[in-house]
Amino acid sequence: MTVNSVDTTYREAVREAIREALLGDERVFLMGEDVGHYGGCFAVSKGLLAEFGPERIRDTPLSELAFVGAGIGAALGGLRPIVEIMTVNFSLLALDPILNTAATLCHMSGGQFPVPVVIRMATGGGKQLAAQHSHSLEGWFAHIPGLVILVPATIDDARWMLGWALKRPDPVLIFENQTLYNRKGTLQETGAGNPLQARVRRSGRDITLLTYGASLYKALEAAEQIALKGIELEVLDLRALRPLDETTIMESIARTHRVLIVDEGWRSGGISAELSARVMERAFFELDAPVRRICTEEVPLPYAAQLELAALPQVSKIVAVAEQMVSKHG
Amino acid sequence: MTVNSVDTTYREAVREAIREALLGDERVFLMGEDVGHYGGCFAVSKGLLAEFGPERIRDTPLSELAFVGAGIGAALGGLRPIVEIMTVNFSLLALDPILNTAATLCHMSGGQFPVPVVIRMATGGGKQLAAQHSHSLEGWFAHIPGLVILVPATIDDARWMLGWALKRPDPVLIFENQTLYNRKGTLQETGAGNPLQARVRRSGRDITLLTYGASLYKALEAAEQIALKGIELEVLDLRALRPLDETTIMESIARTHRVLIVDEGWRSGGISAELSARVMERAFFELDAPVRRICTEEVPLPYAAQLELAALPQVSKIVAVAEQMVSKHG
Amino acid sequence: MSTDSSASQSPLPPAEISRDLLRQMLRVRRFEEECVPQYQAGKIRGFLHLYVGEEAVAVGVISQLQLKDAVVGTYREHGHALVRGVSARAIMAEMFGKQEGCARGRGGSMHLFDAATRFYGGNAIVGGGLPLAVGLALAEKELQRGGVAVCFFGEGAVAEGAFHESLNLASLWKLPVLFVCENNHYAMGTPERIELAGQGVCAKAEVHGVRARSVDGMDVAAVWQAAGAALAEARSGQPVLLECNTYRFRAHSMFDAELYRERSEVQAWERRDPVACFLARLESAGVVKKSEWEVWQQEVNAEIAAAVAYADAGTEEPAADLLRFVYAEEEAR
Amino acid sequence: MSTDSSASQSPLPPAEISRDLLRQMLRVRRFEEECVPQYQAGKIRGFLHLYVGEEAVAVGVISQLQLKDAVVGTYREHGHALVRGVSARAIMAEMFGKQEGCARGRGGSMHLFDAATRFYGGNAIVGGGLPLAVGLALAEKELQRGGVAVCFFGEGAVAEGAFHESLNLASLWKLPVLFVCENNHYAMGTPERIELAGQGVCAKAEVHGVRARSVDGMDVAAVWQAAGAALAEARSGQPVLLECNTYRFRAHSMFDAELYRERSEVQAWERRDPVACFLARLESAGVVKKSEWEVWQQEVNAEIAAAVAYADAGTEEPAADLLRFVYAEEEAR
Ligand SMILES: Cc1ncc(C[n+]2csc(CCOP(=O)(O)OP(=O)(O)O)c2C)c(N)n1
Ligand SMILES: Cc1ncc(C[n+]2csc(CCOP(=O)(O)OP(=O)(O)O)c2C)c(N)n1
Ligand SMILES: [Mg+2]
Ligand SMILES: [Mg+2]
Repeated sequence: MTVNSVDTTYREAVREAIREALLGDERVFLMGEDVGHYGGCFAVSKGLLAEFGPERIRDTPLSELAFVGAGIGAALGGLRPIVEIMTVNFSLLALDPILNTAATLCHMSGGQFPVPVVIRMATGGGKQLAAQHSHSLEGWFAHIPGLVILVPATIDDARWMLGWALKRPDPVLIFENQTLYNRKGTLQETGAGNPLQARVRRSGRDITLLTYGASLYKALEAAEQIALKGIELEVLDLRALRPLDETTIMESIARTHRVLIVDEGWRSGGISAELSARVMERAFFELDAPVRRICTEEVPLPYAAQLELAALPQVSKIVAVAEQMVSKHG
Repeated sequence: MTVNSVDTTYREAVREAIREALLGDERVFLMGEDVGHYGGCFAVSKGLLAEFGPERIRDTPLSELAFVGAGIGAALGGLRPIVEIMTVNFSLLALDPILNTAATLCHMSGGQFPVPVVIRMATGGGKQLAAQHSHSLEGWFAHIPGLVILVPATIDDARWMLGWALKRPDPVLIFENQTLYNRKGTLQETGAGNPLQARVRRSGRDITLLTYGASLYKALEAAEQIALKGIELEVLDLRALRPLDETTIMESIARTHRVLIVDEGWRSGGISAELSARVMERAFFELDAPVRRICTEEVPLPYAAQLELAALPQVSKIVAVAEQMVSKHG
Repeated sequence: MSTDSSASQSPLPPAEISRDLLRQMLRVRRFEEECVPQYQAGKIRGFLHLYVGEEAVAVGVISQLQLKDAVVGTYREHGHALVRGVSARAIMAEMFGKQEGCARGRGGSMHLFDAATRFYGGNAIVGGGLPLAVGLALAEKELQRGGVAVCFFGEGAVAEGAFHESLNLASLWKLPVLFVCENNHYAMGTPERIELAGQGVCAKAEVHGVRARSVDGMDVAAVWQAAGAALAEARSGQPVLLECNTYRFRAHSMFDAELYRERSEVQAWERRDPVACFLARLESAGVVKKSEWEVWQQEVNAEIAAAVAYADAGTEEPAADLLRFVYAEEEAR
Repeated sequence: MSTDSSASQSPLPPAEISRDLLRQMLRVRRFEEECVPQYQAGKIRGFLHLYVGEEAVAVGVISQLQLKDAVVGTYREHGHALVRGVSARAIMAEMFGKQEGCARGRGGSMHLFDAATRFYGGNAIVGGGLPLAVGLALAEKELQRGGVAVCFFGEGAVAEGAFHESLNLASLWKLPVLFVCENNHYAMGTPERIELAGQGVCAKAEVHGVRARSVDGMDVAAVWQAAGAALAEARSGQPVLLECNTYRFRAHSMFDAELYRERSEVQAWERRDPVACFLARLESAGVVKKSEWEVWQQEVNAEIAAAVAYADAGTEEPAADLLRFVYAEEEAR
């Protein structure tokens, strides 16, 4: 352990980020369903009500539309709300304020009313929570101009991205994959740098693997396995889905000439599609093989373990596809 | 005028489709805001209340979530609802029932509860209606498994797709571009064939142009202009955005080896991205040039005419890009 | 919220019915209790919400339904499915993720479905069932089948816009729907007083022209009585809301440290256990004998044990079938 | 819905205020009337919703506001912006799509904005302004600035879930917000009776613990009085709803054949024209002289003509600026 590092979990990292924000700026407050008395549905905000009181840690009624809209209004009024939506499936109830208001207001008002709101939500499958609690819609939200979409995969990013988001004048949505909360690790840095920059989490010469969120760990695991066969994956953690960091992506492709995308969202028109299209547009003549995508199967996520496993991207599939990509067109 | 053809408008074609459905099946009814007394916000359902009465032409309160949800329930109960949402921007209020219920229920119930609901809505810009009435989100909806997404561009399709949709056991969303309602033309056919098949609306050897909805006419106009320079565009009308008719698309590409996509939706993660990604996956080695996309600029649509014009795909841009594609890499 | 009630003065239903109400509550109670070890053993996964303490509501209401009626539940719906006639084994197999389950293992605990008994789920979006029920009721009315759509939901759902939009619509269109609010006074860890401002749930229904009545949800006889009357009104095209005051004895789900309520409060409500209290009443009224009750317990235990065995022996749907039913396999009629 | 009213018995505000109320109504009326030829000439495009007949509401309420208060309107908000202090020329230029407009031409008729007067729009999603106003009120409360958030909306919005969710939240959190329902009895072509079941708008607010009062929205004195009282309550942290009964004399928008109402009904309401009636009252009370009124008319005509000239002379934002303001150009503070 180095001097500046702490053993912690992803959950605690998010909590520390919230605490720091609350301590550092009186205008910051957290609101959402069960963030207070219950301690947060994923226990992220446990203890914060006792520490900060009910004005800063606001339990909301079950009214996603109104409390997201109120978060936007509060931001306009000068507060710095952190709005928590339990899971991304429930955020559909609040899409009107998110798209029709938060994402449009600054532009529509000719720059007069930027909306500095931060909206956090859990996302992703893998816990057998079935078709109304498991989807990964962060890539879908990335379609919307006016929003910034962050997808912290590491403990460091869970810890530091929030502070950055709160300083932005624009609406920032932060998606926390629910399988990451228990993840243990060491908090190493004192900042996330620029969250809009993708990071090379593993270097490799053969294939650029683009991913984010919980899939990062599957990608890294696959990279270890396939390295034994002499194939080296360069694993990029996108960190932000809007805007996309094309520079880092294209630099990597210039080295590897092959691209594999791993995305827990559905395939059609997901972020995987956009990444593929950008590569087409910016690096077509660099490519030695067509871009491949491994996404969640296009199905509402089923409960049964074997079906859910089959639906989600898995390490074995990443290994298999990566191998094909190199052998076929190497 | 041939024997089986009638001069009409897109609006009247939709109305006739609804009338036919109401006449042919007692279980069919239309519901939505102002479909009755007002005659429909785009005058589509004008006269239908007088003809069919308030049980078949149901004016709903301003409650998008509830009446879309009720449409789903009514479909489960054995009716065949045509639910009208005034414009796609308001459909965000009903995304929860559309995604979390309509799109998931059949699968989640192990096939017991298919949802034969049809949801129609107006979409698209170009009428200076600004950022809460002008977006094109049909490609975004196409992300969702469990839905069928139809985008009738022609009077024939406006006339015939609805009947097909009502016979489907699945939720079908029909997007009518609002600039098309006044379009005049001749109703030629007695059926739409299979709406899930893309149609070649103009043959050409040089570039496959993929488009749908109102952009079809811009594409055809551009094709005429550029034909004068000896460049022949093959214009495909996708007709359905989910599922995509890959067969027809790939067949065309096998002839032209170049692809240009024109989409009134936003670019990032829109249907244009998916089309590009599919071409990457299925026809990479066929391509003589990278796929290009012309989409709406990534901005909430502004009111001012010159800004809206600049934001939307235009004929001149299609011509310019098509020319570049052929000259650069021909 | 008070645990007091004068409701044990509710008239007893006829003996055969009273016996059945008790027996059904016992089935639900035992089924729920059995879920705990199955969850701990890792057989049941995902979210699991138990109905212990609230049995009188599902039993009292559903016992009044006709076969043609439609039922819409929440994610806390094992009891509803069971009383409605979905077999214990089909429910348990569903929760074990087996294809013998009532949703082929695709739904799990929160998404039980059964076309045969018109059980439309199993909905894990709070308030999500309300508009569905309105639509189902519209179909009953338009197709003149005489059925009622019954929708269960918690008091938490009353804060959702879906509640108000749905009740307004049902009232405008005079639909045969019975809204059953299972008011257990908490939405996860959020007590009613910080969830709902102003007047109570009944007033919130009445303002939309939906008749509403509050009933002691710990007393199955009272619920049964009130549901019967409410269903008659609903069947005639007057939407009705029944608020059943009840309490959940267990945690919200298996992930809940119960930081938000005192043990003493739980204990006060436990003294009003709907099963134990109704048993005592029927015993003292001579409607049920101790010996019978013991036999029932054995029978129910056997039913649940058989359900577990069936679920255990169930098979996994092959992964190759994953994409089935994303779209319907048969044409619509 | 009745056109009757005993409201002309409302006490007159002090003379200077009464004169100002009348003058403001005249400005709104003339502004709206001028929009019609400008629309017909193709200078104004898109949707255009006129406020003719409803002037007393915006004028009565907004005249009671303080500078620090925040205002949220609908797509029928020219009048609100004007009375709030946004200049006629900035509004007209906006509708002409010019960068001198109050939203640089990006918003148009339905999306007027002005940071200087805390005018937060201009919202074309029915009910969309309600949660915004709740959030603005929360900011007032937490930052202890003493302002109130005022939100205008039609009775159609009362059917949206957003209405109920927002009022519940405002009431739970005791927020300084004034909800102003402009009940003109139609939502586009949908009469109130097929939009809202059960009790009226006030009852629908009170059920959430929001105090509510109904007022004759054709009588600016009555609105002014009621708004003053309501704002005092709201400022103390008690959310209030004011229902103003009014009528739109014109079509819903420029695309409306008005199939849904009788000409005679419109005429009956026109006899209660808020401008003409208040003028008559002030004349007979000796508060305004005919000659003054004529001067005002000339002044207002000149103001509007100048606004049109300004808008005409305005410039188009270059297309190269299209992508500006999708994200904020300055860092947040
Ligand atoms: C729209 C939505 N928001 C949040 C949740 C998470 N959630 C699940 S149950 C629950 C509490 C619901 O309380 P109530 O309606 O009173 O029902 P109870 O659990 O008490 O039976 C919450 C917040 C959800 N499932 N759906
Ligand atoms: C969410 C939503 N649904 C539908 C519409 C279309 N629409 C615009 S105005 C209107 C009527 C609103 O009526 P009301 O709230 O009474 O206001 P009024 O126009 O009478 O002032 C409708 C249906 C919309 N803009 N937003
Ligand atoms: Mg509850
Ligand atoms: Mg109205």
